[in-house]
Amino acid sequence: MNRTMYDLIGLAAGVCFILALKGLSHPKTARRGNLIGALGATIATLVVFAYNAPLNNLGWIVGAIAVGSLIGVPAARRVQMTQMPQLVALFNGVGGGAAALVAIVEYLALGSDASTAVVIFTVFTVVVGCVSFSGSIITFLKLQELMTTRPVVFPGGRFVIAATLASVLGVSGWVVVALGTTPLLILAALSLLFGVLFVLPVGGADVPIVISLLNAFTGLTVAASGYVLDSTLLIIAGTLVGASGTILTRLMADAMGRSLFGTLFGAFTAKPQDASAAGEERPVRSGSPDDVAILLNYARRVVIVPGFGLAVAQAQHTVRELADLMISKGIDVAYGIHPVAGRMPGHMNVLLAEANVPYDQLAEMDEVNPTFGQTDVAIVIGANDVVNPAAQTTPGCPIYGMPILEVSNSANVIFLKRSMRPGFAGIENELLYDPKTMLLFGDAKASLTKVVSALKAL
Amino acid sequence: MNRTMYDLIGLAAGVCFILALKGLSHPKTARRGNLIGALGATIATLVVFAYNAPLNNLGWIVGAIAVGSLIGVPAARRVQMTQMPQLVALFNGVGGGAAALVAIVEYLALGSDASTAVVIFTVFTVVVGCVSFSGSIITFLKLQELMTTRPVVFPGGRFVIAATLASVLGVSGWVVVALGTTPLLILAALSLLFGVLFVLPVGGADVPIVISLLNAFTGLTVAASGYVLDSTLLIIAGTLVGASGTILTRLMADAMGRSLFGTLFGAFTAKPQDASAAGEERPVRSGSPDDVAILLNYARRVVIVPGFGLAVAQAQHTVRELADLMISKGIDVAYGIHPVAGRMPGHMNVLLAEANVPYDQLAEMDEVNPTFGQTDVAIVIGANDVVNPAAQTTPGCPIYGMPILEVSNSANVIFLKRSMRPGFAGIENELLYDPKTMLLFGDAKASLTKVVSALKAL
Amino acid sequence: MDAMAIVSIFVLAVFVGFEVVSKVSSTLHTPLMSGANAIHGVILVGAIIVADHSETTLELGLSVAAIILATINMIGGFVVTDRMLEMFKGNKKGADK
Amino acid sequence: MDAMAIVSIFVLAVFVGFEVVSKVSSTLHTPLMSGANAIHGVILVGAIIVADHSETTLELGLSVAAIILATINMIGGFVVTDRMLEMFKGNKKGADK
Ligand SMILES: NC(=O)c1ccc[n+]([C@@H]2O[C@H](COP(=O)([O-])OP(=O)(O)OC[C@H]3O[C@@H](n4cnc5c(N)ncnc54)[C@H](OP(=O)(O)O)[C@@H]3O)[C@@H](O)[C@H]2O)c1
Ligand SMILES: NC(=O)c1ccc[n+]([C@@H]2O[C@H](COP(=O)([O-])OP(=O)(O)OC[C@H]3O[C@@H](n4cnc5c(N)ncnc54)[C@H](OP(=O)(O)O)[C@@H]3O)[C@@H](O)[C@H]2O)c1
Repeated sequence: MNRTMYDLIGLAAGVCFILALKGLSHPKTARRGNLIGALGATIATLVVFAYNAPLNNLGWIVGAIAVGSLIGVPAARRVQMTQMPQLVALFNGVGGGAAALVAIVEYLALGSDASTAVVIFTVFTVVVGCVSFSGSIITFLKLQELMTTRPVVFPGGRFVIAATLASVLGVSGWVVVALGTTPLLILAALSLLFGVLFVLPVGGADVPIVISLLNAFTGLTVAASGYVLDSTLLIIAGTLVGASGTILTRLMADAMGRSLFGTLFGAFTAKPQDASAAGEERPVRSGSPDDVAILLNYARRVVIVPGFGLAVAQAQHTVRELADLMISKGIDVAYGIHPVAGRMPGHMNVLLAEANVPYDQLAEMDEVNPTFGQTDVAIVIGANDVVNPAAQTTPGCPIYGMPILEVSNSANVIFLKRSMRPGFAGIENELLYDPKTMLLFGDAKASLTKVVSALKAL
Repeated sequence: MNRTMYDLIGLAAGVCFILALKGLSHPKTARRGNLIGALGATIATLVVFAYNAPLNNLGWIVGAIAVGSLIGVPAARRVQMTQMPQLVALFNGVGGGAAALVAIVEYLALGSDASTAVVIFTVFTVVVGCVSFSGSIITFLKLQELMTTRPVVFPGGRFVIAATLASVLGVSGWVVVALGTTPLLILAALSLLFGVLFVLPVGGADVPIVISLLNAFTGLTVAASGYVLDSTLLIIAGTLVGASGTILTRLMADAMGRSLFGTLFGAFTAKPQDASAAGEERPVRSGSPDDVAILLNYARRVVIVPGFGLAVAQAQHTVRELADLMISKGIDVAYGIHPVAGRMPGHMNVLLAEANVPYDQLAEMDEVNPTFGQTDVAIVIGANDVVNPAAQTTPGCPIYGMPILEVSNSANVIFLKRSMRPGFAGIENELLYDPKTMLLFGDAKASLTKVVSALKAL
Repeated sequence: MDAMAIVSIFVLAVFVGFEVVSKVSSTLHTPLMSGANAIHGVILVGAIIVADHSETTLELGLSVAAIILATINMIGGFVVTDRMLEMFKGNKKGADK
Repeated sequence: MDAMAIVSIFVLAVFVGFEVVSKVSSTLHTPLMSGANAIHGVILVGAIIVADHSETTLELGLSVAAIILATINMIGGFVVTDRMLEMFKGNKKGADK
């Protein structure tokens, strides 16, 4: 296969990626878009084999691909929906790692004849790839709740971070000037460290934003490798991801009502917060399934606010049962969907869609907020941060500024949760102590089942 | 100035053009977008001078630019709003002509060492440039009504066109193979002819669509010249215009309810039409300003349908006066705006905006059509095609398929026009003979003034 | 610049062109067309280049003609577009729609 | 390919990237991120190239590691994205919103 052919097919793959992103940004075409992307990736991979055939180390290469597939596919197939975001984070991390490794190999292979540009781009890839790798791992640990989801901030932390960044830049310069393996490895180590420090202070709602950002980073490293390896395809694909990732990061930040700047430089500005520890001893009003049933029975309008807990309890079908029952009793029922309820945007839509909840019962935040005034009961099922008044009242708390569902405007609020433990952002929710609030402790599914039968009984 | 610098500045100009199109497609940023485009063009021009300095024939070049400006600027400044579309057509034509001339010069200068690709692109530019030139001139004549706006079709016309196209392609091949001036000039002549034949059969509403198409063509020629002259800027700018122009053509066609295919290949498919000649002798119900005033006075809801005639009569202020008067009498008044009323999209919005008509009184076609049922009087001021039922009833008539304002659903229809002459598309309007229709003959402004005073008197 | 690069640039520019205007409201069709039309006036650059290279009087004559036409297209185009848009000032609110 | 071409391609690709996703609805943020994430898995191509060129065992080892990671990113990414989107099947109507 001649070079032109190779390049043209590469370009075709690039076009596939454009079409993929285009498709992915419209609900109707999203799935097809993803498949087109996969097609492009396949073409790109096959054509390398064809063009460079016969490849040296062919066995190793094929073997490695096999291993990668054997790890990646099952992971992607088995993962629970609730854990997809952290899996994406993980995938993004390994992508960054791959880019970094490729760059390191290029670096080792660099002749002294290498142009400065090439060296710079190589070093750039190593640094950003490593940051993306370690940073993504941390976000994974946070989302997987293998470590606290709250901002990890230690006194003077920001100086440590600044220092690390400075030394990364310094060593980069050194590595560019004086080609050498040791400095490169030091640089890689420093970059990994910086990635960790960069993400640690990020907490709660900002995590998905940071994933998206690191995703864009990885894209740029791919583009840079494309320059070094003289592959237009990698340049196009990488740049596409870098650009769209950046926009997407901004869009996400807006959707969650976060300042992107705050997120990015949170690392440098974050001060240790005294987010009150969960589970203090303060009186709360907890009720029985029957109490809840009675409240619901005499309500004219009820708004159901689902959250992450609903997904954990897999209670989507039960909640629908309850809703239908209430509707049959002539109660006006709506679901209040917060854009970031759950662990991924659209999480609740997806979850309730599984239970075939009629779409017109789902009300977005802006629609539903004005209606709480006329709502008799807001029943909050496994949600917490998205209804936490602290977002409006407590400057400096991790979710401050995030728009919330203002359930407190309704006559009664019912919380279904298992304990007094806080939610994702790890902060106390004053609303739980509000006199108009009633708590029904227990797993959402169990509680809902009880409520349903109690309501039937009435 | 070194090459890299030159290219980078060129790229910057290209980016300006992208931003220009981006801006132009949003009302708030449109004007700034246009200025950014102008900026890009200026940069592009200056940098050529700088890079190739000192230019040969500098005097000639500067002189020519001066002449061009002295022609273009006043034309653009003086033109009446109603004539802007044809001016745009004209500008597009000269652009195509310029591209063709440039290509001819390149062709003359071509050494025998020129690569086939270069030759092909040069010839392509000559052909398409000429088509765009002559075609645009025809559209200009049509819009300027220096010739009939109706499709010009002669028996067997489509075969002539097909033949011309064939010979254009044939000669192109010849010119590519055997470099020679005579064949090139023949080719140019044939292309000019084809442009004329291509546009002649296009009538009425399709004209602006064709302008947009020719505009896209010119863009492509510029891109081709960019390849020949090794100028990335020209390639980018030309391609941008080509691509956006194509989309825009489709959007326009949709807005006017025309099939793009029908428009493009209309030339080949168009059959001589028996669009009934204007002004037959058939009874119509014509009324006096007082009759109109009385009808309006006792109406609960009135819809005003402005058209090209309102612009001709410059009656926008008078119509507003009438509307305000009716509103003061408690009559519910709305303006029904057809997307292609007038001679350019948005023509009516612009016109009424001049008279500061409150925006909320302007109703788009889709909003207003369902309301005619509850409308007592639809007063059609200098509009014709956009309310012509033939668009729905008469297959094969030039405007067939164009969505219209269904004024005939309202209890009474009043037409303000000067005569029984048809509108732009040159076809009879049955509605004028409808018993529920009353005609008030005369210049729209004069008639409106009379109606206003009559209505005041009541 | 090698052919491949040009093809890539062309393809990408096509996508940019498509995407950028794909959401324009019908009110802006004419100004947008007019603006795009002005943009292809940059053929002026090409005209200048060939004028610079012209040896024969014929070539020069044609180039000069090309420059005149291109300038009309470019400058006239931007001016008329600006005038069209100026008319929208009236109803910003409308424009927002 | 000369530097200029690369810069042009980069700039244009940036615009395409921006434009293409700029209108995505918040429901699709996660799938879109996941899809884009899968796309940068094409670094696999790069990994294969360096593996092909590897002389030393160190280079080969690193390349092989890179290939494994890249494959996980690419294939895993597309599969998980597809699964996410599969879940939307439920409410096409919702999705349309
Ligand atoms: N949507 C996104 O894109 C996204 C991504 C990442 C992070 N986030 C963040 O995630 C949070 C989402 O807010 P949220 O209100 O939906 O969830 P949340 O704030 O995390 O609260 C979930 C609540 O559900 C309860 N819960 C857990 N398992 C339960 C079960 N089996 N039965 C009943 N209750 C259960 C928990 O209390 P108990 O433990 O006491 O039961 C917890 O209070 C926000 O902070 C958002 O920023 C969102
Ligand atoms: N909007 C665009 O983008 C665009 C562009 C090009 C073409 N077009 C086409 O233009 C047409 C627009 O339809 P339209 O209904 O607005 O206009 P029209 O169909 O051209 O009808 C205009 C009417 O106004 C009357 N008129 C002219 N001067 C007048 C005056 N001073 N006082 C009173 N009446 C006057 C004419 O009748 P009298 O002569 O008897 O007075 C004529 O019947 C459509 O066919 C459309 O496709 C639109």
